[in-house]
Amino acid sequence: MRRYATDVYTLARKDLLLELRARNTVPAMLLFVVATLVVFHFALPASSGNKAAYGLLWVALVFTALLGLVRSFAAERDQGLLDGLVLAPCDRSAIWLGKALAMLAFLILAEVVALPAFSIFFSGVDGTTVAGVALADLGICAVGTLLAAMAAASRARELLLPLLFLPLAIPIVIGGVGASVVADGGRYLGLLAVYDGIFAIICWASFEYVVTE
Amino acid sequence: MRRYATDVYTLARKDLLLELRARNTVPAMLLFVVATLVVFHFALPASSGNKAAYGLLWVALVFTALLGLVRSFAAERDQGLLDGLVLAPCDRSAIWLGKALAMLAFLILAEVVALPAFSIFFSGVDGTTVAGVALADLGICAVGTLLAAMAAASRARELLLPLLFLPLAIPIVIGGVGASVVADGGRYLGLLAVYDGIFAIICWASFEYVVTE
Amino acid sequence: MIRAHGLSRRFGAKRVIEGLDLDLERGDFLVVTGANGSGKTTLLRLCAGLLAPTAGELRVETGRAGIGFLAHEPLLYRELTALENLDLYGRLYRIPEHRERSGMLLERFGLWRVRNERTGSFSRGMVQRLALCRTLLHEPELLLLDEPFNALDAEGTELLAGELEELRPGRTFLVATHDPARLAGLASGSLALA
Amino acid sequence: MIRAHGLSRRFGAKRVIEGLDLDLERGDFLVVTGANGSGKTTLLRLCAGLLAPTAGELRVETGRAGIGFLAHEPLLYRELTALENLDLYGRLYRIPEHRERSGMLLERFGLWRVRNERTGSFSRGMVQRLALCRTLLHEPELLLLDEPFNALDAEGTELLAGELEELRPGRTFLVATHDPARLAGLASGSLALA
Amino acid sequence: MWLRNNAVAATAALAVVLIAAAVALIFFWVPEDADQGFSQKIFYFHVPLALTAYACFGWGALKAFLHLWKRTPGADLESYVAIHLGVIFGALTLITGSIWARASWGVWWSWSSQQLVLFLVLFLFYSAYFMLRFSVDPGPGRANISAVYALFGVVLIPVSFLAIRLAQDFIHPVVFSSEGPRMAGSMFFTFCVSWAAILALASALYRIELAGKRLDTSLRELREALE
Ligand code: HEM
Ligand SMILES: Nc1ncnc2c1ncn2[C@@H]1O[C@H](COP(=O)(O)OP(=O)(O)OP(=O)(O)O)[C@@H](O)[C@H]1O
Ligand SMILES: Nc1ncnc2c1ncn2[C@@H]1O[C@H](COP(=O)(O)OP(=O)(O)OP(=O)(O)O)[C@@H](O)[C@H]1O
Ligand SMILES: [Mg+2]
Ligand SMILES: [Mg+2]
Repeated sequence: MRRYATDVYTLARKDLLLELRARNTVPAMLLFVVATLVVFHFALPASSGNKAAYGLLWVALVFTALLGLVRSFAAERDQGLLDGLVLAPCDRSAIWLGKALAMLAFLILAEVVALPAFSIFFSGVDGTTVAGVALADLGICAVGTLLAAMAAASRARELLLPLLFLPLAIPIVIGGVGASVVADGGRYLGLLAVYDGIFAIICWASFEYVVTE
Repeated sequence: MRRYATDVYTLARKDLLLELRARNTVPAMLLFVVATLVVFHFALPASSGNKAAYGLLWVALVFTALLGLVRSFAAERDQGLLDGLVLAPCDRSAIWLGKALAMLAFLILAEVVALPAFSIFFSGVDGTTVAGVALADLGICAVGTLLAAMAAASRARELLLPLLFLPLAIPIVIGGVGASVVADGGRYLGLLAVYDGIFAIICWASFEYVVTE
Repeated sequence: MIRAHGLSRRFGAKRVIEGLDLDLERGDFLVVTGANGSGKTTLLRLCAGLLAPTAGELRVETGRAGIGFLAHEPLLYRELTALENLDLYGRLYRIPEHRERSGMLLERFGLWRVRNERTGSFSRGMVQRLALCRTLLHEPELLLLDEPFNALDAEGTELLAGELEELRPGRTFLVATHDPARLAGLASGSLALA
Repeated sequence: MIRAHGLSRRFGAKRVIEGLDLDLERGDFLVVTGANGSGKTTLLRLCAGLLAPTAGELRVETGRAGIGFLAHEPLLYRELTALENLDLYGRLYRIPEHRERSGMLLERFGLWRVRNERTGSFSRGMVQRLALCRTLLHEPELLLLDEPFNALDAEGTELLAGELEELRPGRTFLVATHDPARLAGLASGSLALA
Repeated sequence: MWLRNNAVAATAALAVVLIAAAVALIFFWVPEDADQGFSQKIFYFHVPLALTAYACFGWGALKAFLHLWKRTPGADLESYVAIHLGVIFGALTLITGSIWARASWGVWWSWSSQQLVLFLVLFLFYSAYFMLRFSVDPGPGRANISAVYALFGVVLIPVSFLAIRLAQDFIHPVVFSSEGPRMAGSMFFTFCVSWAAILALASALYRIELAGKRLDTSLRELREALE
């Protein structure tokens, strides 16, 4: 058990290291968020209400998530590095968990910058929204990492990645947006939570088969 | 001149072929567009007028393009293939033009899906909007491709491109939103045209320096 | 150590390895030769468990922790330094004193000087040397080496030959190469794929 | 063909090539040797124009169309087939009969059978062979070959040696290698980097 | 002769003098603005800062162009330093501007003024310049890329301004209209002096930082030579 944890930690740390290695990520995030807000400012006439603003917020989140996912297994795929990890004696699911956690850290970092900025410039974000975002992050990372791994693992499967992600991602978006715009977002949060739970388990169990023959 | 054209054609065709094989750009773009439309569907109750809808449409388009641009030099970068193209006797700007055209094709494909869907769910898109989108596409692909080449040379890669691209995309957003929202969008179309013209020229002239030492 | 019976592997319609029988005892040193595209790498990947046989059976009598696989790709992160790469694998393989071993191997393969440089900036030979460090880091009992001498200069070749000499006793080797002559002294058997 | 005077290249603070003088006439065949990390690849990339000197001057008396560069990376698209790759380069180099030449080279390097397979599925040696085809496709007058024999089997080595023999007259060669002995017959001079 | 040798010291001295003069004029000579009162005095810093920032960006772009066109040695470094200064002055513009906004509009920041937002955009653009520069390995390649990006900047500025003029905004005042400055002569004089002061300051900083950078590169060379 502890070994599993340390493996996950090692792998996640490696990804974060890669993340921080080349560039100063935090300022980059800040710039990105502000730039996005400016774009929104020009896109959205002051008149249009909160809901539209929330829409933008979610567009931004989905974008960031996708951006993160496109690159999540990039290093491994380019250099056949998945072999290196698969050969290591640690449990394969640890690879998935490590990646997912690194992804999550990346997303949360972006949101920690984005949400306050959003609430300053547009409209305050209430508890349900934050909860929705958090739950959505979990789901996106869990599913997204698995699918990204499929892409990295073999060419044949790569074709499926985005096509699969579409139907899998939509419920997340619906749940999240619903939670933040609809009056009583509770139901949507429930939906998200269930979704996360189910898919986390499925991904955890099935990752091994994705990366091995 | 004809030689230049054939070079550009060859390079663009190569990118389309690659996309056909590996499919790692278009699906992601489509996914994103669809996701954003779903978000809008929730975020934009009938009350909030066209203006907001158009604003969101433009945000969606810009970010969709960005998502595609992030991947545009992936194949070359991963395998040091840019060297191969740079060594070829053809004018380096042809590499840029070829990529930009391929990118344009993907973007248009995404929009062929997005615009009708948008006009069904929200409000019909009029001529000026379409014209605006077309002009914006040109600018986005021209500038985006060059910036993507820069980002590919850096170690930050995917993360860097949005930072480079969004500030430069602001005039496009202003022009596009203006064109589709304001009564007489003519002026804004003019702005877009000017933008395209100027930046196309300097991208064309400066690409060589981006890919050579 | 490795028992293969009627081992076959195809890619699509393409038969790369067909009904191969193999029986490798602990301490054997098998040199695998064959033309380009004859299936050496495929065989090694099968033994490493990275590929599954399409037919026949294959038993490798050691856990993943006991296998050291030197592939064509160095399996190193370009963005990480030499030391960080070894550190990563050291932790994943749970090597008790992986820091010390990393230092020792880097020194032995002449990379100590550049231990803190990005692997992406290494020359091809330096990458190969680091890949060798990675393979030997956890003292595997079964070594699967795919063209280990590739891209090494004269000195590096000496170095590696000596290293193999030293590791030889008690360990099992499966080495794919294009000039078996260099390994003649060590080999206990050879397998020519066609 | 190539004139270098006080040629230097650094990467950051690291001095890789320092004050190198080189004078290569048309028809010369220079073998570049040196330990791993001594700067062979860097020198070739400088000559190919992929790197700019940080000091000194370098003149290469031929257009890009006249240069054939075999790098460490094969410079091939994994997603494209062998034929598609050659076709791409054939068009970019505007070779009049590039289709025919592609076929001829593929046949000569024993890849005709696999011409329509994804390069990504090739074995290392097959990739190297295809990279050689790519390099020779446009009949360059200046050949920059970085370890051309790398990953080739015995037959491939023969093949390439013969090919070089045939190309030798009238062309200029700059070949980096780790066993100069193999090129002894062809070399007109050698340069040892340190 | 002395001037050429001690250009740094000279410009620095000039900057000090001019700044002193400007401050004196602003606070002791020029009459207070009729409707805005004391807070209007920040105008004499705010606008010169903004214009100087533009000047720096322009200079950086010029150097970038020289690097690409003539391969002028050192042009890359100069361009970098100039843009660095530009970003600093830009930040100061934002700060003085928002202070002034607080004073006269009652808010720190107003999205309704496109002028402000577009300056913010330029600011973002040039911040990204650093991201780019620091995530590419140093060398000729980096010099080229930075230079091209710097050129984009000077193209972006006019295009952006064209964009604002389209989406007209009313809050942010326009003093320098086509028919010359719309303000009292004394104010204009003071403004010019303080602008000169800021410019002098900028060039002094520019030279100092350049000298510094050149110094430690040569120091590194020396150290290597000794090893
Ligand atoms: C964060 C807030 C602000 C920013 C970023 C900002 C930025 C700028 C910039 C970039 C310029 C020079 C460009 C130009 O001349 O068109 C400028 C000029 C000027 N600003 Fe501001 N400004 C800000 C707030 C203010 C405020 C609150 C006032 C006064 C109520 C003000 C008054 C002026 C004036 C009078 C000029 C000269 C007008 C002109 O050049 O046409 N600014 N500002
Ligand atoms: N993933 C794959 N998909 C399809 N074919 C493959 C794949 N991997 C290998 N092959 C084919 O299997 C054959 C053997 O490949 P392998 O890499 O094992 O050869 P090899 O003996 O290692 O050659 P080399 O000496 O060049 O390394 C080749 O014809 C190759 O095209
Ligand atoms: N892009 C780069 N950034 C930093 N250092 C580099 C870069 N490219 C090469 N180097 C350094 O330059 C030195 C020479 O590299 P080069 O590839 O020329 O060696 P080489 O002679 O080809 O070695 P090999 O025989 O292993 O191919 C190495 O120490 C390498 O670390
Ligand atoms: Mg092989
Ligand atoms: Mg080399």
